[in-house]
Amino acid sequence: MQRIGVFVCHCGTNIAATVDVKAVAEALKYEPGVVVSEEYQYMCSEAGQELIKNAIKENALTGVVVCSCSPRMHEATFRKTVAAAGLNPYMLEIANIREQVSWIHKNIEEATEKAIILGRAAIAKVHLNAPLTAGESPVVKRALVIGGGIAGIQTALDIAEAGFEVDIVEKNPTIGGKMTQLDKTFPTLDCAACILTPKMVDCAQNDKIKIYSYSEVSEVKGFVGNFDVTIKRKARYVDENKCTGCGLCTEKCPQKKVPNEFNLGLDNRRAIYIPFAQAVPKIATIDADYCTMLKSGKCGVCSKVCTVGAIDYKQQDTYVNEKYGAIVVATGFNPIKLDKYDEFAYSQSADVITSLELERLMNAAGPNGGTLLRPSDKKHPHRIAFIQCVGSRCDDGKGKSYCSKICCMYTAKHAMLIREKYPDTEVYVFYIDVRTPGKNFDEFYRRAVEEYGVNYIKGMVGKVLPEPDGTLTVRASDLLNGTQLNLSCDLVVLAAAIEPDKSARPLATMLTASMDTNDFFTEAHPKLRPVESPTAGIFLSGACQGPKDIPETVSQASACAAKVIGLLAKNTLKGNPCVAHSDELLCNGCSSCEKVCPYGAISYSDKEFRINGKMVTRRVASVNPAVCQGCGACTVACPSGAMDLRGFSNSQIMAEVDAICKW
Amino acid sequence: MLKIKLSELPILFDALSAKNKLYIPSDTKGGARFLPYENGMKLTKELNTVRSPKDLFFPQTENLMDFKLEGKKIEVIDTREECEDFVIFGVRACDVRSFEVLDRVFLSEPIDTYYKNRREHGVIVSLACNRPEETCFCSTFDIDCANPEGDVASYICGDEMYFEPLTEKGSELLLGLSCLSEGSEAPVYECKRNIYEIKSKLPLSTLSAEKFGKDMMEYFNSDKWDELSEACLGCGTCTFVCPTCQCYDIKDFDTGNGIKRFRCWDSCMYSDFTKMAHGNPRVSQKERFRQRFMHKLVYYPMNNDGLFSCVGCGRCLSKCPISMNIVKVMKKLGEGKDE
Amino acid sequence: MDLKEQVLIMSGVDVRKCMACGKCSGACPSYNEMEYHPHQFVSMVKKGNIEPLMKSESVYKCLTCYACIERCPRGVEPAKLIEAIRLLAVRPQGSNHIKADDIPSLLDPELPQQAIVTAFRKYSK
Amino acid sequence: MQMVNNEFKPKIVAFCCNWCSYAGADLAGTNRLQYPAEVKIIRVPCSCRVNPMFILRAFQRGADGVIICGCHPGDCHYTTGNYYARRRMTLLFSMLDFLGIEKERTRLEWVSAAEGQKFASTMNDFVKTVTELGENKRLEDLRCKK
Amino acid sequence: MQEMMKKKAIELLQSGEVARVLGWKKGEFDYDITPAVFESVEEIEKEFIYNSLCSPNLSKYLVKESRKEGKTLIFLKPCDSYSLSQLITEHRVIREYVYAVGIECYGKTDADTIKQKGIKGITRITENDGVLNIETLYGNEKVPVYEVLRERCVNCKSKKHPVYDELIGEEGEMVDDCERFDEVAKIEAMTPEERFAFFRNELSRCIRCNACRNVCPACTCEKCVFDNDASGIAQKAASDSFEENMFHIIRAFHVAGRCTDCGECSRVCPQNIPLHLLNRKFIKDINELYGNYHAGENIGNRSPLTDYTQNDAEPNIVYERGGKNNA
Repeated sequence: MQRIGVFVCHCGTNIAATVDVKAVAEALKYEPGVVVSEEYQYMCSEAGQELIKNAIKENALTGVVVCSCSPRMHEATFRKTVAAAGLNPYMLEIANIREQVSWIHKNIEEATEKAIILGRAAIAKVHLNAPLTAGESPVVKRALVIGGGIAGIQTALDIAEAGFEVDIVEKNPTIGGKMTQLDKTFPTLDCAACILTPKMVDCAQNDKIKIYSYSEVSEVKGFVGNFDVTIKRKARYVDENKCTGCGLCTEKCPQKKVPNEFNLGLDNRRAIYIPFAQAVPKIATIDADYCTMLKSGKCGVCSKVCTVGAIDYKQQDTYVNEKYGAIVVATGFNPIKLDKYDEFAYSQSADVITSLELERLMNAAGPNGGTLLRPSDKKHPHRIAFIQCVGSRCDDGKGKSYCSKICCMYTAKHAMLIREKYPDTEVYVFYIDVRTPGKNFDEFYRRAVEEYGVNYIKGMVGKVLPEPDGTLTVRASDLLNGTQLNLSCDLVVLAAAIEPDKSARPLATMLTASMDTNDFFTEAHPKLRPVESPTAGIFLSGACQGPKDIPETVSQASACAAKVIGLLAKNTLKGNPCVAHSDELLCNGCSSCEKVCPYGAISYSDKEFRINGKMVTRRVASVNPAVCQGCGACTVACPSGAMDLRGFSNSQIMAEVDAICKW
Repeated sequence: MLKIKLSELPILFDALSAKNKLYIPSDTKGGARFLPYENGMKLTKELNTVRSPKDLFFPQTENLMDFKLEGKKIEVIDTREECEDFVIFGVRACDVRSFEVLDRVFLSEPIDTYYKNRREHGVIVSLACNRPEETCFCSTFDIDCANPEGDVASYICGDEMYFEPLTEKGSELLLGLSCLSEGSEAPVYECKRNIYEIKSKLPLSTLSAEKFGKDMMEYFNSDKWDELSEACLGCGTCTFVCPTCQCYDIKDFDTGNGIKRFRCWDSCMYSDFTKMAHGNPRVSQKERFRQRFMHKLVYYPMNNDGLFSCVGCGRCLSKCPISMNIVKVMKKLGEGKDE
Repeated sequence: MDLKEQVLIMSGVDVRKCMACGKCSGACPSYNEMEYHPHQFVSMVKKGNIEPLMKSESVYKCLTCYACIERCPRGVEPAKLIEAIRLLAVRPQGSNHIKADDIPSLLDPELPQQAIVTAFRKYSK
Repeated sequence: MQMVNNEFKPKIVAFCCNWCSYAGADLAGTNRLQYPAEVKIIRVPCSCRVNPMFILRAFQRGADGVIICGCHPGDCHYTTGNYYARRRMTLLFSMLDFLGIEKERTRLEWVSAAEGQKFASTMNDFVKTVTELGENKRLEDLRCKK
Repeated sequence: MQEMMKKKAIELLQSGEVARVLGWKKGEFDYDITPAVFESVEEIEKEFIYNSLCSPNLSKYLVKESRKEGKTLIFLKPCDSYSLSQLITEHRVIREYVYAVGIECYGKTDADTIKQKGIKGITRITENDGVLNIETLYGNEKVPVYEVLRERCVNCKSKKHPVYDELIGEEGEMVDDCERFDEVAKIEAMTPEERFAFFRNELSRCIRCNACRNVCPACTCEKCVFDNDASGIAQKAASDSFEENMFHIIRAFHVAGRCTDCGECSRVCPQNIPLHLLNRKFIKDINELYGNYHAGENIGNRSPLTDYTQNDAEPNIVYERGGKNNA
């Protein structure tokens, strides 16, 4: 029999106003096992906690019930309190008589009665509580960053700076991500490459950082502090250790008709290529889809011109196994496909382009060497229309319901840059709202309007009509003037919504990290834990968590690094002791539990048991307490009742049910 | 001898049930069963019920007493009540004998007052078996299904039913039942003669229990138990349909508003039967299986003047899911005993 | 029931979903014919300002081409609103604007089929 | 079941997952959204922890309705728990219905941590439904009656 | 058939390929056939039997037998082999220690079914060309087997063997037009009051002998929750209607998605409770809600209750479909 102490909190008047706390304490005094029952103004205050501690010591309590606010609020506080008095912290149960009683009921009699019943349920449960000790597991002092864009790069650099090893896995041949494709950055208008490429080089040169380029994560096992990750290194048919990045092969390759993804298909590259001049690592990669040698076995030009013999047509995908203490997701974003937006004629006219395509057209390393020319006839455009919110803020099932956040700013940037470089070009921006919060952001937008004479028109474009003469008629309503415009333009730029990279969803499944309906990773808490996933040991960096611009991405990346460093700095981790465990004598070895475990925490082994004097070998389940997160799915899947959950055992829950239904 | 036309049986049943609670074997979807008589209920045509009439003296579950927890105090509440008089109609000879087997257990010191209470208030009207079946072997245990015991014996002869009071209780029951008229004994003799004729043709009529009731260790150590028990599922069907099995378990049930201490039938075939601090003393199904038959054929008669605790009703023969039964056990164990 | 409520019930449109982007009016082929434009219908219904709309010729200028419904990023469906307001205006007038017997003489072989169907929808009671 | 002034007050057991629904109930409390005191909450880590045994047990002990609340599908803290709960409860409820036991006495609802309002209205609605059904007679244990 | 099986058993036993044979053994009468383990040729020659009365499903015995030294030969009717396959999936039977011989089956009968036709006092049953010659104390009867088939055989779901090492006789197919869910559908169509009354009438007869559980090839728990005092729901006898419901609901739930619908539960029930209806209800629901699933059809299948899709039906589908809704 436990010796139980009951402590009823007034919470000032929060509870006491609608619950007769004295009556509650009095009623619970006569429950079996209760040796002391007291009430106090604020149990969570120092004096209140002292009261509990003293009562534990004076009455040699073995269990404590606190009737107070939600356990989500103060369970941790009171666990520490009872632990300080020498009790196991899990010998505590909380009856939630604030959120579930005093705050929702008005009738004092009714509320008091309910509070007593909840108190009884907690007492019934604590009778069956057992001391629990959290298991400890060591932390592997190495982090994995998935995605080598600016977010991943910044996180990796910061972690490495703190002295921990970091690996970056990047699915493309080079790190750098979307930012490498940008021309200038807002609000300072400095060139993206100038600020990004030094960081890429830092990554390559940092001896704590290892870059797995042209690689993907293919399997993740394990748990916080001890992830076991398999990385697939895709065959690039070039020996990374031999290739010097001289680029000779990329000039000699006879296959010239490969759409260049770096320039978004606005020009072509060869079948063997280095994405761009500052690529890190600067190693050539053969595109197996286009390489004649790989497809038909005839060619071999690159191999012939390579002076170091780096070309290896027989290269296979290889797999690397590595252990990590923490995993950072930095999978980034992509503009959405616009095939559902026929009204903007994106697929009908080459002169309707996305903003990212415009970045390439304006970039000195882009297809036109930095001169803005229309894709269709390479002529200088004299009137350009920018259309905002294409696919953003859409509730119609075609686009995204959220605001993509970065478009207003980059459009202002584009408009400004165009007006500066080509003053004879008229620029119109069709907007719904201009959203430019941020340091120096609104000023930036105003400059576009006031200094650069960009025409901002409130009103959405209803249709873009490609005309026979090669111009584009943009039909929009000018809401402020109450007119419908039919504007003849040379170039239309669409601010396409951004969405998480397609690789994020399968990755989330591997990591058992949750996602929202838009496939953005969910943070552990939207305000207080924005860079952590609810899955322990998984951290979020950059746009994989939600749309972000570069300044925001970089600050989140560093915040994320700080969290990772905090984890890696620990030698061991304390687990949650409320985990499943299997009664091996009851276990049938049927594998039902294993099939429903989302963490792979259950394994089977043949064990010898002495049953009725005979040695019997049986297949039984065992739970790895460090991996188990304590959901309890296995306990219901188990027909024999061999699986039970500590802290929420079958008997504990049934005792609560009994106590609640009793009166 | 008193008699009544079969067609007028409902009048008798109404008269009997007006005075006492009356149980008659009647048909249900699950076979015949002793049911409290209600107007319009018909006597079954089946030879016997699936569950034996022991239910009525020794029910499957029975509340023994209550406890009340008030704060930290425990109060014991005696829930016993005096049983009202009742009549069981149409009990077969084998089942009548089963009451003797149960009596020897429950009515010897210390007396089981719950059982005694019911036994004292129950009147048994037995019924001779006109159409015994192949599973019957009551004669093995010297039971005569043509001459059933009980308080009143009854016989169905043609379209009439005859009654013969055998005890004072029985005479009392039949007293003043105006629906009954005097009848001659001749039809009853004819009925018995017919029964004997069929009995001699029963396939198990030659089964003998002579070899049992002794040689305890020899039977106990027989190597035939392995083979006999190998298919046993360890269910309790045989036990629960058996008219003489009398083992029970006592359990407490916490209702939330107090404790109910009840007993319920238990089966020696179960792995948790007679569980002790160290577990079940009979660890394998073979041992449990052996226990049941050793008890029926050896231990019980050795302790009870040679009375076997099997009455040959044949219920286990027809209900065992895997068709293992006491007849097979007797035959197998008996093999080679003569030589 | 006030007019606004009637319009909302008849049309099944949730005007609160409108984010005032003006894409409906940007897409409307009858824009210049109309006194009140599709986005104004939405905004005026939202304010409960129904009567001017009922009186306006605009309700008959709408072609019911559904371009606004097709294009609206929030699924507001302005054309259904206009339709509802038109019905509200037409119903009390008591008789059909066009009778079935009159149709053959009005038919123009160039007239698109949809226009005929639309006419029935719009000009019958 | 209890009668207060001859008015039937059902007993309702609500199993709430710790991460979403229990937090949703907390939010209902924080926002002072009223729902009947007949509802008593049992905190479980996840809706998948709810064993059919618990539900039957509650009915045995006198509950008139049992509701299970978990995270919305796709939002489970443990990723997949509520998907299993959904299948289990669907089949269990269907079986109870098959046996002629009022299906309205059992319910599974998805309530997120942000849905205090939904929690309160769900509970109000459920209590109303069960009150209309009256006392649980078909799945009662007479021994447990007072 | 019997002779071919005997020959096969003797051949494998003599060659040492198998150490024992699981089959059916003659009883006292012609109908009381017992599952048996044969270890010698003599036993097989003397006592091995196979005919239309060999109802018991032998696969559950393998839980024990496959843990003995050497292989066990088992004869499997199609429905039994589904059970075996499911047991292998659940690691309850070790495949390597089993030599499975599939045998064709045209349906089985048993004494209970024959007696329910009013044929009593049976002294001898012989079978000839699908007709049973029944001699009784009260006269002789001729009954074609198909007239006394057990319900599960009338509604046979499959004549295929999902697992075997060898076949005797022809391999069949799944039965397409199987009407096994008709009875369930009929009950579903009743009002809740009628359903309640129906099942009260059935389940109230339960004597908790546990025959259904102990014979069930899906109920192979080392210790059943109902026997385990620590489980909180242990019960030895159903002392009231709640406990009757409890036992059967939980048992059906525990075997849901694993039950192969072999029908043994209903066969062995001494009170003739149609227990298979509960299991079939689950199978029917699973088929309708989560796609057709046949437990035991493939070794290693994931049962529907240990699986999910993101778009599964919500439980309120129960409120919306089927049955009359007048509660």
